[in-house]
Amino acid sequence: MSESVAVNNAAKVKMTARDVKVFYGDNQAIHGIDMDIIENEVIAFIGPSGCGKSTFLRCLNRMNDTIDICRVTGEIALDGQNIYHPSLDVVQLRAQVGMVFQKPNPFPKSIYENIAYGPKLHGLASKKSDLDDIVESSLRRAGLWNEVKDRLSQPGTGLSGGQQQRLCIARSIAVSPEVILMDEPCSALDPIATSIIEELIDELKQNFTIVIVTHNMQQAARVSDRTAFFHLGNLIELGVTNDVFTNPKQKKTEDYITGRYG
Amino acid sequence: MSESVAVNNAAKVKMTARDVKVFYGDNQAIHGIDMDIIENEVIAFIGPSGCGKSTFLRCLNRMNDTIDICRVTGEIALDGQNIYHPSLDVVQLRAQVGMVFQKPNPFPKSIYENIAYGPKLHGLASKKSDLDDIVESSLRRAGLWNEVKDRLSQPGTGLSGGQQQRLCIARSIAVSPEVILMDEPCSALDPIATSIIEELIDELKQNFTIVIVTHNMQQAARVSDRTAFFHLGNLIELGVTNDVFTNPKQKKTEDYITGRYG
Amino acid sequence: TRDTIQIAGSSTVLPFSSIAAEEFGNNFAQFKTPVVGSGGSGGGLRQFCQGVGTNTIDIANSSRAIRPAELEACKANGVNQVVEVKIGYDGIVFASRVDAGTFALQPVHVFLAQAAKVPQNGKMVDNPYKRWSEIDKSLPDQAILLAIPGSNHGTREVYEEKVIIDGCKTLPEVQAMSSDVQNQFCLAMRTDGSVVEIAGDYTETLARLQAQKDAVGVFGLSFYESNRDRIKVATVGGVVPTVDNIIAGTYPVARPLFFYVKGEHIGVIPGLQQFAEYFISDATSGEGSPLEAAGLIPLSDDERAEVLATIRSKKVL
Amino acid sequence: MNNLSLILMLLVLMAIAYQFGMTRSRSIAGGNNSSSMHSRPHHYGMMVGLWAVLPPLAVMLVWNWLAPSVIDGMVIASIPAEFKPELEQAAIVMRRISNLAANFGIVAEAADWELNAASYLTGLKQQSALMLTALMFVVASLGLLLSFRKIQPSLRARHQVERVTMGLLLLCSTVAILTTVGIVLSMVGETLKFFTFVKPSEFFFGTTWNPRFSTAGVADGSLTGSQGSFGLLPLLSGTMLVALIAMIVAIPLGLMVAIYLAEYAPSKVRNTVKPVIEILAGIPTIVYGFFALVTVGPFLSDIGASMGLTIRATSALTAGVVMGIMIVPFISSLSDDILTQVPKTLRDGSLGLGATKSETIRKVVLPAALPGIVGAVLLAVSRAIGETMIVVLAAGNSPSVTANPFEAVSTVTVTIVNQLTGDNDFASPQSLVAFALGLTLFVITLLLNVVALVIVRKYREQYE
Amino acid sequence: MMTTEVKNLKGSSLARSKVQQQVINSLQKRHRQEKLFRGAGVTAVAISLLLVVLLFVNIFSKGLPAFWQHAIKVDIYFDPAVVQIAEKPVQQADESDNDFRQRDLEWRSSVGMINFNRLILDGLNKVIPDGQAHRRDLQRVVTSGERFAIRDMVINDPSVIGTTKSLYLLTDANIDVWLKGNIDRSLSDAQQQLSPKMREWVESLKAQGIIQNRFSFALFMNPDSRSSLASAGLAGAFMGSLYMMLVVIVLAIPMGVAAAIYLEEFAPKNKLTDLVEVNINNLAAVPSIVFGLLGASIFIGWFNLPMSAPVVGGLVLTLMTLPTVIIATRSTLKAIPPSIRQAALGLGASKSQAVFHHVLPLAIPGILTGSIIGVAQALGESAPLLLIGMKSFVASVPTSAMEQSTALPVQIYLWQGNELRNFFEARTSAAIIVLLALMLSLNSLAIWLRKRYEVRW
Ligand SMILES: Nc1ncnc2c1ncn2[C@@H]1O[C@H](COP(=O)(O)OP(=O)(O)OP(=O)(O)O)[C@@H](O)[C@H]1O
Ligand SMILES: Nc1ncnc2c1ncn2[C@@H]1O[C@H](COP(=O)(O)OP(=O)(O)OP(=O)(O)O)[C@@H](O)[C@H]1O
Ligand SMILES: [Mg+2]
Ligand SMILES: [Mg+2]
Repeated sequence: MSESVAVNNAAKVKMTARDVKVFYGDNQAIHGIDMDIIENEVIAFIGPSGCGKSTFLRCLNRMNDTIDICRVTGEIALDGQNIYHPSLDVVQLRAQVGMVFQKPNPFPKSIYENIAYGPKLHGLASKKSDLDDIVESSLRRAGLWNEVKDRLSQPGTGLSGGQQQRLCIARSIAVSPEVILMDEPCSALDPIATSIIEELIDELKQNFTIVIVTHNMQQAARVSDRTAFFHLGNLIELGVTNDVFTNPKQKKTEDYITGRYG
Repeated sequence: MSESVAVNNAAKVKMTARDVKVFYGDNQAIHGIDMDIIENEVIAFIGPSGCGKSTFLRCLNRMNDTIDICRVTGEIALDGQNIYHPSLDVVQLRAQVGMVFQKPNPFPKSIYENIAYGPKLHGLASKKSDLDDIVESSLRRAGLWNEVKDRLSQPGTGLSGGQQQRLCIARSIAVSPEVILMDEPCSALDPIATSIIEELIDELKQNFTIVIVTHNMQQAARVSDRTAFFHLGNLIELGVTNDVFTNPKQKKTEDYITGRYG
Repeated sequence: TRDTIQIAGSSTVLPFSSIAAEEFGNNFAQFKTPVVGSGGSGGGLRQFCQGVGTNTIDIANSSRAIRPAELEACKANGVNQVVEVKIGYDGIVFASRVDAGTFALQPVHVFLAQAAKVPQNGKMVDNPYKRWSEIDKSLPDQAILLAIPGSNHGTREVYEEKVIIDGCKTLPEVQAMSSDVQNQFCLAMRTDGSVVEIAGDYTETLARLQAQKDAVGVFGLSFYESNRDRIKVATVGGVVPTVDNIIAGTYPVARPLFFYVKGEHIGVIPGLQQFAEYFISDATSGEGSPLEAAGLIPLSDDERAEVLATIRSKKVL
Repeated sequence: MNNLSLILMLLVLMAIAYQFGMTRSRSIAGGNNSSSMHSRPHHYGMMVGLWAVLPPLAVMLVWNWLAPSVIDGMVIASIPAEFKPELEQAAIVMRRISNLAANFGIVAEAADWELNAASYLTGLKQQSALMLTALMFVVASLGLLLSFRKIQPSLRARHQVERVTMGLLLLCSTVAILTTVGIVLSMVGETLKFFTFVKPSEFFFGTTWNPRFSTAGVADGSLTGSQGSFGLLPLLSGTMLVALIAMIVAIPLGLMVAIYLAEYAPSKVRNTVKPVIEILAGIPTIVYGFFALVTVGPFLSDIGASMGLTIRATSALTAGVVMGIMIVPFISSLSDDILTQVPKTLRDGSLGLGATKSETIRKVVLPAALPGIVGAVLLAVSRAIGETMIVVLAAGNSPSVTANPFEAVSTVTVTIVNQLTGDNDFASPQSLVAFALGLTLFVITLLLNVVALVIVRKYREQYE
Repeated sequence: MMTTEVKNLKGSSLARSKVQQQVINSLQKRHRQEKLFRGAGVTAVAISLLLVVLLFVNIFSKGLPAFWQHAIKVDIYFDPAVVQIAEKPVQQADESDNDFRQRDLEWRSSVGMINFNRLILDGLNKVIPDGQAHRRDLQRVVTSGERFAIRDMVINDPSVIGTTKSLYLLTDANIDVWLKGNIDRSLSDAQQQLSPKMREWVESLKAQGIIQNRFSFALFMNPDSRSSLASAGLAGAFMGSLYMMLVVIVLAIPMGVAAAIYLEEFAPKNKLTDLVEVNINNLAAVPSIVFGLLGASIFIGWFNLPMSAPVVGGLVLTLMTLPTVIIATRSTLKAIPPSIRQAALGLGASKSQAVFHHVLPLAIPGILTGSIIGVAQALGESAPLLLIGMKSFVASVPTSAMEQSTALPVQIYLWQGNELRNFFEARTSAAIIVLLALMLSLNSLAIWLRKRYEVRW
């Protein structure tokens, strides 16, 4: 499979995964995946539900650590450094590799506090007004500002599904991580909100590296530079998005993309 | 707006809503909606995030009762009977009008128990084998059986996002309600799983009435007979799906459908 | 109806009452062993005076005589036949740790140790004494720390009447006062921590002595007898507290103990009368009896005969 | 038949009725198609069971409530005119008669008419019991039959059952209210009596507590007039001081234990440590008392001495510290359970933003769990305020108004116990003051709880 | 709008490395905080465990020796000349129960008249040669309660008369104290409880192995005793406490849970329920003795339940425990996410079905914790028992919850107040050990269940 990893030599590799296997108790969810993620690219993970996309994504910032029964083997590196090395600081890792979860999980706090939480933690704002700026710009970029600007002090849990999702996106970009992992960030969004997020992704990739899980092929085609297709815990194909969609190397990929799978 | 309600005279009206207003505390989320839902149709609700689709949907089986600050006025009837009438049995109502929530919320029990709960509750199975049959067929129809058949006794909360969503769909069809309210049932699903659910909806509409909230215009176009477009708590347009998508009466609808809105 | 005698009241009488009850149960196959509860004299009498019937107690133990107000309350609740039974005496001693100094106390010493103000050079001054030896050269040179019974204890009454007031009144300055001021003055206590009031039982006083070597505590005679290896008694007025000295009346600090029988229950609760008689029989509470061994100071023969007659005739208060 | 066996019979009846109802609903539904019925068979069974049992139970309660006074009236009426008591004496005469009827009284001393009345009373009581049994039987059968015949598809049996369930739940929560009413009632009379001896202003605002011995001087007239003073404030300040110290010890300790167990400890550690710490709640308080008096007190006093502080061996500090130890499990175990309830997604959200574990706990998990934790803490505070034995032994029993934790103090609860169970005359203010203290403490803690409720409301967070 | 965002982005792009730098800068401090926090947790657990250990060591070191007690081996000859009794009555076919009981009672009384002490003294004379010369001392070697044990042997089986039995009889409490070294042996005669003669006897008997330190079944089998201190046991108090706890478990837990469910899940949220909530919190602060007052007037005064009976004690303790269970349950119910309830309601479950099927099972661990703590508290409580006549000396073992009995904490209280400190200090601690053991065994099921029902999600 590592052949299929098309790495432009000029580009710098941001993250690498080598023979990553993940087990939930006795069940193996990921069967040895190798992958390079390149700096400032948008890479999309696609694949049928339950194939291990979220699981692999969570490996990249070690969120799997929080699941008791989950066990990860293999090696994953960020900027050449093994993130599973005991000496590594997970907190710093997670500040560098941010995450938007599949299920929106706003804190039971005010909308403002939801966004300000991260920057406060990392001491990114020294003044109240700096913080206000961060909150406003994050909400604006997630396309939520207009809807919530009058109710910043109301609980984030009282928002609609799509609003919560955008809140979580805003929350994660507020701390400016280097890599952003987005697990179906637009699943609850209407086309317009989706396009705002897609624009955001486009913008972000100037400076950041973005991994996005999506079920929406068009979306993957629109936003990503490269696409990885997962199936039953295996990485079937990884290539430049255009190639994968127009000229898949693997039969399975083709079947999936053309909707013949299942 | 009631003009825009295009009711085929031959068809029987299953649910009616008249001047429904919903308030969250002091905020008004729905500003007087009139609507008829016809028996055995699939009606899709579309509209930008936060426009009140879920809120209105929850009115239809009084799930809003569980939110303390939520207040509903106006009249909603099921088979001609006001569902907000004090003498009405909410429990029976909810058994008749089932719901799939926007955020998958499986019980922290086994997958089997998740599905079997409803049938047990309503006494739909007298024998263990009947129950097994219901569980299997529900899971099959939701396209989840193959993935979980070997782990029925494992907790439903340990499933992937899309699997949880399908679990919740299976759970709600297992009790065979007359009306099924689905709040973005495919948001976490890949195209194949989505098409299974869409087939399911097609199948269900032979006998049941289905209300579906979706952000996916194509999906709305594919599965629904009629489409309702919501905007800022108002019902802007309701009509036969084809008409709404190809020939919207309202400017706002057109803008939204063609992606010019925002 | 109930077939067990129910007793409650003074914790001083409790041990004696328990032994009597146990022996009674062992010796009379036809009666059950009475149940002996605590609760203090006041608590016992409160229950006693609640009324007549199976759900009220039959006997109240008391380390003091019943008060007129209590008797009134009894009558108001239909308890008209209150039979008073005196069972003996209780001696109260001062004791210190075996490894501390030996005390030969006079009542006035105790007064001077606990008073708020003491006369000095004709004036009343705040109590200046920190050590016993400052009060009297003959007393040990150790800090004053008196552990006296709390104001909820019957012992406190005896202590105040027989020791403090008596000691206080030996002072000429006090004698010069008018009688109502006298008591106020005598009973005022210093609050600098040299006197602690013990609300619990003698075990607590003992624990206090264990924690603080200098402490002098007030105990019952029987408690001291059982713990001679840990504490030693002080003489009061030169008299050693012994059973004989108390019977003879030479040791001043002693008080009578009682129990009260509910006349209405006699003949209804099986064995009530028999128990009362058994309790004050010479074999149970006379000289050489188990109760004497447990520390009860027996009645004189005349008293015993009188009390027995009271029970037999159900003479009510 | 006595009440207990009647109740047992009713239970048996209920089981039978349940079966009837269930079978009937099944047969009406026609075996398989039970969805035509409004409710499930067991609901119908329950409904019939309840109908068969609740009405006779109600009859029994009413009967037991009314019958005695009716019977009394009949007995009084039966007394020959010449002995008929005055109205106000009727109660005393009745008591005498019922004592005689219950064999409490010497028959030889009773007048003939009294004996007659007593035997009449006995007869009436037996009749009453018989009538009650018969009546209950009739009512039960009626209930069973009628409800049995009512079973039909549209009958909302589940509603009826649920309403009864709700009634039961409601009943259980009224037990707490009844307890309160009972407590207030059982204290208010004696409290009023106390205030006939002592002016309320002296009690509430007095700064000296020295009740003295109630009978001091009554025996020899010399000591009259030295009644003592009943100032509440020293006791109150002692209570607050001790409770405060206990909280200072228990809240940090308990919360940190809870946090460690819920968030950090491996489940093995947690499963052993938690029950072990709970033992602290079960050690009899007297043991703590002696532990405080013999071990902790001298220890603290030595520490104080080495730092140049004078700490009494028995002081508010000693009592507070030991009390704090006792209530640690109240906070730790309950909070631990509540913390584990907080959904994992919240933790994930915070960790995913690069928060450390402790930041997640402090800023997300704890606030989310706050309402529950406050409940646990309130429970612990309450326990601290209501505790006596430790304070008796460790606080020094020296009522004085002080904010110095190194001084000896006394508390309200201790004083209640002392005054109530001592050798005091029970009709004297020395003893009655216990009731006044109890009631006052009750009102004060009530106010504190109101304040706590208001504060909690303000900081409440909901998950979803 | 777009333009401002681009600008913002530029700003943040420049700031990006700065941001990470800031994160790294803040990290050291935050990790220190993390360590401190975690350290505080470990310390708190360590302190709590240390306290448990301290109390345990304290109690066990004192209490364990009391489980063994000195007994003297005596050959008792049931001398027919001393034990002269009629034949044990047997119920005749034509005899009514009452008549038989009467006859049996008379027979028992006649047995009670016999001087069983003589049998013991005769036996002792054989092992203590100079016993006759010191009769007073000899009387005190065996604790006085043993003669009733011998009487009961005869009553149970009259055929022992005429035989010789070798029995271990408990020695007097003071002998036990002396042999265990609980009294300073170097003290003068005046400060000793045993006479020099007796000390000499027991030393030599111990050396001969006639007096042995044996496991004391008496501690578990006997009820309390005041007249024969050495045979004082815990059986009565243990059974009393057990009955009371059964009442508490059966009543307080279901009632408390029911009340909590009502208040948290069903009651309308208004001023009235606020009042109830405040009221329940307040009940937890009521001094326990006040519950005794209440119990005395309600259960004994009104309902005419017997005094000193475990039922009443159990009821009073139920009232006292109720707030604990209610508050604990409510706290956990509050912490259960609403989505669970909604999921069930959405399937057509009624509110009560949603609660009983889904919410309650999730709350079980918290409920059990409340019960564990509540039961622990109730088991150790003695003050409220005072006013209902259970803070009592009771010399019998109850066979039902309606019979007079005392309770373990009361027994502990009575023993710790006993004058014979040297003997009862250890026995008090032994009683505490028994209480703790009872508590742990009552709670073990709850502890196990709690572990099982814990769900994390
Ligand atoms: N529990 C609540 N408390 C307060 N406001 C709420 C609550 N739920 C929804 N709202 C508000 O009501 C409005 C409508 O919300 P609703 O959930 O119906 O939107 P929606 O159309 O379903 O949006 P989405 O597509 O994002 O799910 C929104 O402005 C939302 O913020
Ligand atoms: N916490 C868990 N415990 C046990 N098994 C799990 C857990 N989370 C996921 N799995 C299993 O691991 C497999 C991969 O799950 P994952 O969540 O990675 O799927 P996914 O590709 O994200 O699917 P979806 O598109 O539905 O979100 C699935 O079979 C799932 O059931
Ligand atoms: Mg996923
Ligand atoms: Mg929605």
